[in-house]
Amino acid sequence: MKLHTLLTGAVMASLVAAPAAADLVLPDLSYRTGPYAAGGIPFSDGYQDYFSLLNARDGGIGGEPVRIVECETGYNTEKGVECYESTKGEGALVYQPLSTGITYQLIPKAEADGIPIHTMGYGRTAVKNGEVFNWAFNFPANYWDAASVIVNYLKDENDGDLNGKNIALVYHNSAYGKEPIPTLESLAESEGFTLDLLAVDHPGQEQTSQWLQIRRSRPDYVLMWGWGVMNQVAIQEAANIRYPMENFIGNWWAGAEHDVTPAGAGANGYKSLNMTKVASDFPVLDDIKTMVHDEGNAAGDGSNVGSVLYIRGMYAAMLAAESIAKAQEIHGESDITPAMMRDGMEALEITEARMAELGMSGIGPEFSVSCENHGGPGMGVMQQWDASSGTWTSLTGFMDSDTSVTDPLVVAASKAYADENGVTAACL
Amino acid sequence: MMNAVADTQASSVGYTTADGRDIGEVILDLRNITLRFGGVEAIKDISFDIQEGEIRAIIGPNGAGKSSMLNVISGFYVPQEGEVWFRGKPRPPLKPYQVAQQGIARTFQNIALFEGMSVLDNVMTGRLGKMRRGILAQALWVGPARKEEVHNREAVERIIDFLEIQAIRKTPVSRLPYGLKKRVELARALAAEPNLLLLDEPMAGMNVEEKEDMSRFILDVNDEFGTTIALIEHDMGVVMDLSDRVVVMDYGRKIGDGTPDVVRNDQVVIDAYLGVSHD
Amino acid sequence: MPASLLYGVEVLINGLMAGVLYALVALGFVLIYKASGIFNYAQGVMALFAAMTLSGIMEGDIPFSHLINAMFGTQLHSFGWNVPAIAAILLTVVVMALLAWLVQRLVFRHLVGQEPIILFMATIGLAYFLEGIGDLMWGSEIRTLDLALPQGASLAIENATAVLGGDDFYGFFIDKLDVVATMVAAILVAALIAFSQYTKYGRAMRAVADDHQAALSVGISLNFIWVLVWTLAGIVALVAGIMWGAKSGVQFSLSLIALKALPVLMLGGFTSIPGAIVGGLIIGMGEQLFEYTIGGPFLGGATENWFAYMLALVVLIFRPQGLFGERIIERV
Amino acid sequence: MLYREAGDFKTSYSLDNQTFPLKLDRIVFYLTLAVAFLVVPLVINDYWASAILVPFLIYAIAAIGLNILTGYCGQVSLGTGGFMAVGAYACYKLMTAFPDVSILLHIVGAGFVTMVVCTVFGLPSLRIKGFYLAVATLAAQFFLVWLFNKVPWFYNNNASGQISAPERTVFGVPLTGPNTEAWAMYLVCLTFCVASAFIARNLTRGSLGRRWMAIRDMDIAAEIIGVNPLTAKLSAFALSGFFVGISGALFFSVYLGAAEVGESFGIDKSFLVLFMIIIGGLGSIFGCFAGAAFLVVLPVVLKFIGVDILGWAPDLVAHLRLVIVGGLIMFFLIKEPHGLAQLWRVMKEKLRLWPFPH
Repeated sequence: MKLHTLLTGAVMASLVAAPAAADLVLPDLSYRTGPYAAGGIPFSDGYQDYFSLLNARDGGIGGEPVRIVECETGYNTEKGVECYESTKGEGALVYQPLSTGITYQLIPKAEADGIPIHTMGYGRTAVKNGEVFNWAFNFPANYWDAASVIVNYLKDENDGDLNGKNIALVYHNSAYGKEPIPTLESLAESEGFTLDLLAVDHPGQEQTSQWLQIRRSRPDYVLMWGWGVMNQVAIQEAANIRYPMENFIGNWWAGAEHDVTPAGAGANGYKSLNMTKVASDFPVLDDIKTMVHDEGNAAGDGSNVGSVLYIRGMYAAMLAAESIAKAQEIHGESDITPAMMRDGMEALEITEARMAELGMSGIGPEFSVSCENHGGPGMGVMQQWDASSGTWTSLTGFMDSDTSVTDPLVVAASKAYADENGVTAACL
Repeated sequence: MMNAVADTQASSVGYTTADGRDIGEVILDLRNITLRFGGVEAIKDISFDIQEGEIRAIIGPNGAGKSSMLNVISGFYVPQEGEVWFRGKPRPPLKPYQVAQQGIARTFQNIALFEGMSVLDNVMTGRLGKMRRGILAQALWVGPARKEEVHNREAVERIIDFLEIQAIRKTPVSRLPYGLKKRVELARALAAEPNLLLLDEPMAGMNVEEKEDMSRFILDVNDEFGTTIALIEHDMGVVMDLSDRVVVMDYGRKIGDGTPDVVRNDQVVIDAYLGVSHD
Repeated sequence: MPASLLYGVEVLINGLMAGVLYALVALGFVLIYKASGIFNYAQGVMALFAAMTLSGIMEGDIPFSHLINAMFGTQLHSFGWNVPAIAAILLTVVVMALLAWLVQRLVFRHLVGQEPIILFMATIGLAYFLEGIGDLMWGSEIRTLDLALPQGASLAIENATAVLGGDDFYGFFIDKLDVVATMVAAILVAALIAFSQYTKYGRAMRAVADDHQAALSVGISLNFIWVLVWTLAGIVALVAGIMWGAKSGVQFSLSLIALKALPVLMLGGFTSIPGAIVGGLIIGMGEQLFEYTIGGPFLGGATENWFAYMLALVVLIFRPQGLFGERIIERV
Repeated sequence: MLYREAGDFKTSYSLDNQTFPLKLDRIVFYLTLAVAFLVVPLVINDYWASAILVPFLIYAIAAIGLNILTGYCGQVSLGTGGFMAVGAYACYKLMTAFPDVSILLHIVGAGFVTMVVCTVFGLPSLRIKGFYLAVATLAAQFFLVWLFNKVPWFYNNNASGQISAPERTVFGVPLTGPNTEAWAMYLVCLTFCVASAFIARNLTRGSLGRRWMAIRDMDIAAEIIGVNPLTAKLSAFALSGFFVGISGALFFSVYLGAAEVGESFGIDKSFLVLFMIIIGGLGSIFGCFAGAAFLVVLPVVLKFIGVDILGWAPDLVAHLRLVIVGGLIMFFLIKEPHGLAQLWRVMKEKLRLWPFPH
């Protein structure tokens, strides 16, 4: 009978949950359990800590306190849907699903419900086209940008000529891993390099055959689109076959500390793309330590401050906070609705001056969002792992992607989506 | 060849039993059956027949190959040599379920009931050969399927009445005592309305009272439904009382065949049973 | 010799070595199945749990610190000491033995004589339970095992064999970790065999595997034997966890290595230790060779996951009891 | 003595064959149905539909499918996730190839496609038994997932490799796509679920069901009394595939709206559905619902207690949830090895005797 009372309780709770308190609700669909916990934890810590800092330091945004509603998805799509449904009634302003699968489900739902989705460097690449995806954003960059940025970087390395080079792509055998393939294929044609595709099946614990093949064919460069255990194993295997690590480049989901540490010194020199600069001396991090962690309000155990994914989470939070501020400015109201939030995101402008003001100078590129372009500038930074000091160092500034390659792909993909789902492209 | 065989059979075809029942044609004829497992010959060149309406017993010491013989008849074992003739025609090698569809039903030495089902369902499985409604009709439980179910249920209920197991109809068989399980197994075999019923030690492990019940059922089955019965049994008293003709096996060979009286007085049979050495 | 052939040999060798690791996981299954008829779905999670525990002990982490902190508002994280590897391994073995005892005492003792599917189900419950407990005890972040195991290509072998082929052959690649794993597996199997042949408890274990009733009748305590096999399976899990964890770090995915062991079990039979080993080698070799010859060039790669199962399936169709399983005799 | 059977006499065999022989049970059943069809759609909101009821109903269908195969016919399968994927992809291909045909027909069609695939993968069952077969069905699981991922035709060559369900309506009411109302989503799943349970119940109480159970309990004896193991096993695989396919189609088109094969139909799904039928009760239609409810609702309830009432960190609750679900599974098995359905039966038997237990 106890269960019965509990269920009744649940019914009541979900019925009364609808009237939202007068604060800014930001759901955090985190995954601190399951196969990808190692990636989910630092991101979520950074995302939450930044809002906690805003609450502690500025009393929220525009005088309105921020309320984080954390919901554990375990990277599981059904739990993601459950989290979405259980939090959207509280007046959620923007969702950051941090999972390709959950993103794909939420884009149409959120579109119908009128709640913005922000998928920062993951999810459905075509949402860059804001005329088709009115409610979804993926600034500052997407996978196709990433592929193009990496190729541009390699071009720079080779004095602008990749002719006759051989590049291998080791990818997670899933929708996510296959994302860069069309871009790379198109670039291979225009730049004259050859592309080898090596799929790794989930979870990627076992990659002997892929790396033996790389050892045989000795590609000039190996790119990786991996996530979870696949990253650690790939980096270890690359070290095992003594592949030159400086020619091994991961995308931004294959370039965090926990990806390289298990391989120890073998990982030294491994490169990865990032969408933010990584530095442990951003002044904002000191604020977080003193005003959030020392007060006992850290989202996790406080050990992740300054790590790659922590900074990415914090950056995502910053972009959300700036969008909220923009929305408040546009609508002249501090307690904004999801629809206003969307307007704020679409009018977002990030300048170096503002980033410096926020204590994170140079963390990301300067950019602005528009209705036509929900995807931002599509820039990335190349970073390299130094195993002895255990730090990532940025090798470059923010590099451009080749929009002449990626834009047609975005247009084609978003058009296909629009046709399939009967969407008429237009700005709201 | 055909003639020769017919001649040897002719003598016993269509006799009248001591209690006045008329025995008909040969229903099953086993000719020179040899069955080997690896190098071991379980059955060596055995021939005998079973005639319509009779109760035929197969007796012999442990390991004589009696159960193997039944397994050959029900198609579970395929003999390396010899032929099985059924109703005057040589039977091609059939799968056990095809044999069952020809009207041969059986019980097992170690009870082989479906433990996860009730008594009623177990007996109903005996009718499976007679239930032919398609999946669609069954899925929707519409007229024909429902009618078929009820019709077969009636037939099964008659058998349940006949074997006096009405009270345990809905009981899961796993909860039944040994003796009742044997009876349910008989019910399941009878439900198929077989032409030939094979009983593998139907009275093993029973007390005198239960044996008497079972004997009565066997005789009644034979009498009321005219079912031909072949049975294996250890209890000589029961065998001699029940059966019309007896085959005696020992070490895979047939050492005797005939009416109980003949067999009982056969010196070879006596020796085999009493273990008299031939030295 | 042409390079492609030499590389085929290389793939073969590496496949065999991968197979050793599969066999190691499969061994844990076989031990328990043989002695108690339990198909232990939790074997993979046990490997994860053992490796996490080892790493946690070595780094001096306080178990359940997250839970304690949440309940009492404390800030506990670490004892502040480091335990040497050997001591930590021994402590982990003690933990696994304790776990075995608890599992037997609290769960399987109450399920004696149940159908296999129910025992299987209980191990599923156990897998959930252990997964949760492991995370609660040690957290769910990736842990590194610092056991100083050698890793990477063996240069000596590479250089020595490079002469076999032409310019496009670079010598055989053999991972030192795989060599270590193979040796450890060999020692483990030898130890297990010695244990079961020459010690009292080992003989008792074999007796139980042969016939429960008979073993009981000569005064062997079934409960004790079951605790023993669970402990042994725990030790095997620890070794498997260490070997796999050295490659990838200790993390959730370690629990999925059980899936690698299942085709091995099909092939080798659930009851045969030699079967597990040979099965592991065949699967390891088969999937790598298939990927090298057909899967990679013609099917677009990533065929390992299903190929192992398909291979096992095809073998089973011809030998339904597996290569080494006890022959199934049908009786009525 | 509210709940009893005394005085509840049957006068015909077909009455005796009813699913709910007791009048009280029948009343409760029809009341539940009435509430499910008439009341719930009026009060349901997005959260209840998406988080609890729709997944519960869809998993119940999958569990019915697997229970036919495993619980009734005794063939343990770990390929359910793969077969659900077949249903999902078949539904997607049908939806996009024939946009003018009703989505309901597509879902049923997906069931038939899965039926065929499942039957093919059932062929090894004629040789392989027990756990060996269970592991063999994993071959289907891994192969199907690999196939749907590898061959672009299955996802209409789109760049993302994901399939997403376009909007389809029935009588002008959208059943798929983002604009689907909670009640519509719920009703379509409920209808399929009730129909599946109805069909499964009829099949399992009729001659086909007896064939399956005979094979399950003792396959050799079953063959000797006249059950053709080939048709019995394959028919179980076929029907199981039909229901599992329908659940996969609903899972993709109505519930998730978008799916990727590895993530939505991975090996976890196969295990999850198997857990459901074992926890619920093998060989029991009621058990399918009980097991699905246990594994869908319990985590949500635990999360609700932990996070919303006690205010604990979500990750802590997620870990504790595993511990509790695992612990409960073991506890139930020790108390009642035959699943929740049996627990329910025992409770009812006690209730019948109450308050005079002797």
